[in-house]
Amino acid sequence: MINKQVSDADEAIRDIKDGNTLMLGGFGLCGIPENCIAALVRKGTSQLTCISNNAGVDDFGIGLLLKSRQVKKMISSYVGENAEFERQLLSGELEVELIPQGTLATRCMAAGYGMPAIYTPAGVGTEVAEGKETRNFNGKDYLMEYAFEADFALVKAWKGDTAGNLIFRSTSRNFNPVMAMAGKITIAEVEELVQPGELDPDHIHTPGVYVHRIFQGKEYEKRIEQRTVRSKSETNYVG
Amino acid sequence: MINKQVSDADEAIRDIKDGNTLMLGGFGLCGIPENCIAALVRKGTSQLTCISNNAGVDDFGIGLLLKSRQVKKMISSYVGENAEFERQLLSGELEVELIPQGTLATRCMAAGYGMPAIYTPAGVGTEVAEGKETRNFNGKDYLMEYAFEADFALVKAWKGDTAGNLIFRSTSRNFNPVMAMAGKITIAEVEELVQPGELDPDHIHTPGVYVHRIFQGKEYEKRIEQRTVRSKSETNYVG
Amino acid sequence: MLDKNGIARRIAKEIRDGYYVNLGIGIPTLVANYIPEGMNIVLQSENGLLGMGPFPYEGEEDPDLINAGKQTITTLPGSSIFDSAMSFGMIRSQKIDLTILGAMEVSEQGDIANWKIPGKMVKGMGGAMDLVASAKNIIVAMQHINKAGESKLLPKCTLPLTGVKCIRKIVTELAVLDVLDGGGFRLIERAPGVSVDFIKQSTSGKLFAEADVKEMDLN
Amino acid sequence: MLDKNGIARRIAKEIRDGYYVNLGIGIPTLVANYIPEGMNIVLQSENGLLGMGPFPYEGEEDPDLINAGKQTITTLPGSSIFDSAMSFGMIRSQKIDLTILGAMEVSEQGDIANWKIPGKMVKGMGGAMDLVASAKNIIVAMQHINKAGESKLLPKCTLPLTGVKCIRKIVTELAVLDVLDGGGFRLIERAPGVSVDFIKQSTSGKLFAEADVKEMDLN
Repeated sequence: MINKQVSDADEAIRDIKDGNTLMLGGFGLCGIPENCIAALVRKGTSQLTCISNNAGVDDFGIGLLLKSRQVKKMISSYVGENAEFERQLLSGELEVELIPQGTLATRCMAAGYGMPAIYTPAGVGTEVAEGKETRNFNGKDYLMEYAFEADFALVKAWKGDTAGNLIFRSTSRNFNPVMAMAGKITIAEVEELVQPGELDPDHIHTPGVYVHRIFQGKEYEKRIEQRTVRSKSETNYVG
Repeated sequence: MINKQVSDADEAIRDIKDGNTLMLGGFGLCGIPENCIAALVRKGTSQLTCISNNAGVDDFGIGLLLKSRQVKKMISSYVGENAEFERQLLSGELEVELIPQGTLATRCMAAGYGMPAIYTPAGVGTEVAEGKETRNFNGKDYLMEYAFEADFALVKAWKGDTAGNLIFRSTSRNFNPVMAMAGKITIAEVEELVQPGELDPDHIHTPGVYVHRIFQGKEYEKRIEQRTVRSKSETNYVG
Repeated sequence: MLDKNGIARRIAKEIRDGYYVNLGIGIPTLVANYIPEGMNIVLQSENGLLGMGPFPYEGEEDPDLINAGKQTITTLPGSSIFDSAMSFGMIRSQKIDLTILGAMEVSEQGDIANWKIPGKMVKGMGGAMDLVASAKNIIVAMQHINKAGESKLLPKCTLPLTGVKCIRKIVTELAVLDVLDGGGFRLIERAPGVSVDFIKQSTSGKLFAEADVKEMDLN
Repeated sequence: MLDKNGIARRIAKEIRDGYYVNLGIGIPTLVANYIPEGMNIVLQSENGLLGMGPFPYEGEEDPDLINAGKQTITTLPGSSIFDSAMSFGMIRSQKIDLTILGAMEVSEQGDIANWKIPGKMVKGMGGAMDLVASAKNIIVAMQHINKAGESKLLPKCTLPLTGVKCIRKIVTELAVLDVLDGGGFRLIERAPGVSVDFIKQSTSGKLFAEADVKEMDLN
């Protein structure tokens, strides 16, 4: 097997440059590459374009990169929950491109599958369709959307091996596998890094061929955005 | 959960009709829906269009449907190893459409992902491109290929639960997951059918939403097409 | 007139045994509380889960297990996890039987606006544009009139659109309405104690109503 | 002149440490036997496996574990399994560093024909069209001349094409050749004991050859 292991986040992101386009996995704060984001803050790389479903919160996730003014542009589907984001957006310091969540996921997947463009009905007839080619198939209109290009994809998995194979845990999977496939260079941080042979080949979500660098992250905070619970007596889904 | 269990192959395929289009999972004889094929032979349904990477061998797999003259048309990427197939093809009894293997897989996936068409470079400049739209993206030519429609998809998994969730074993996965996503009605046969909760949600390859009927198959033959082995002293990959 | 729970309760009656359902944020989330016992329903969360269960018990929250509203949740026996591309793949390929979501405005053509108010901070459309463009069966849970008494069921949406000609059924605090193929709302049921006349006044889009419209049965 | 194993041995020298490689059926399969010990190479099998290992020991064959040639094989520590769509996805997105496959004809433009002979039973292109259209680095293993002594390196292919302008390097029983960007074959190496003149006679496509062409080093 080919050994993709690097020592830590700082080594993994060593060649990310000002102005690069990054994909960052995660949904809200769930499954985000915490160690890579921290290393980017340390490195101070700026003028970044970040493709990520969300933009973190004020003091965590991509919010940390926003706070230190490292982000030039966000490409996301939903960016609430972030006052600093709002301030930079309104002041014109930050560019934002909002795209439908399924379109975001599928444009990443398209890159990983070598498909230059895909068709989706999402956004037909709305401002998302402006300037885009619309095409009718079987009586229904679709937009043509291009595959995403990214210099680096930063993803977070639960387990990985040194050959780059990744296994995700629960809904922290989200955008991580599709972004892992799409990066020109894909960097994976994992909670547990094991030797080749320790992961069942049938259970691997992202084959190692898509991963260029891997390291075992540390001190995962895994912050919960909306802690919702029920008491033992409750039967309701939601309070 | 929604219970998708049916008693056996005969019940599962009860409403497959003459002239239907079927997808059949498997690569060669690996991972084919043996029980459903046997039931189709018993039922005698004819004039079938079969989308399957291969066409089986003379006395097994789709070869059994060919022998009983139930197939009108095969859509495949490779159809060797079958004398009866060759006879029917040369006599004009059987129509065959050959398409590149990746195009076959991706056209199934496109259906499962609600994408009406995909772009692939496979076949550009060859007879496969005849009558198809060619489009240039970033300096490279691609063919537009349409999503596949199929009345039924017949797939074989290793384990499944009554909610329709499927787990495949080793390379018997092949076309099964993409076809499972593409059938208007998807029928899964499994070696072991378990109750919901017995499969780890993180290990499920095909979520139950894609599967309409499931049953535990029996008497799997799992025939090997090319038995290649090495002696204990050999280090070579191939003899 | 219905409160939020009443709207959720009425919508729950549209759910059939064996449905896969996607619930949006807000009132739609409440619908889960009113699914009849014994009915087999699977809830999809578009961040990558089929078979969403209730909130975890205190102390059992798992940061890796959330729904599309970023709330901690649980799985159920038979749940499955998948990535975002497959999640929207199953939405686009219409494997989800019913989508329930909120709206700021709906037009008599079935257009919906629910993501952006000019002049206000825009948070984004999330998965809403994918859901409305793809779902075969959408129910909108919304307020019929705003606080000033102005109708939100309009001849044409005034806000930026989320999707066009996609809404077929609406449940509000006042009524259940269908959107007709040729355009226009058709009054199907009125909320307890609400008159047909009041619904007419409260609907600025074209409204078709029989003289006698039955009251909702919420049980 | 090289035999099949000689061609495979020469091609193996093109493999670099850290390559992901897809090997076609026939001579390309033999290349695996000549990968230098200690070199880390991962073989992809397009039916859905990265990390193809050697044939199983007698009695250990697993019918669920085959390669694209339908032969029983094994996995290795670090192998991964995936479906056919992802397999060709990684091929199309050029994650595979090197593809080695056979050919019946190659033209001086880099066109390849390897799937169909008019008048003969056609078995199909399998994954060959996907591989040649997508791979960034393809080596063709083929016979330079047929049994009648006729060249298979042609100005134009006579057989139905598998792909156009995609081949950059060819290894035959006589020589190693590059296909030039502007068209034409360039002789890089000659097989042991084979003269440049004989290679010239055996190549009906345009051939560029220095007077002095080095002999292959097969060690």
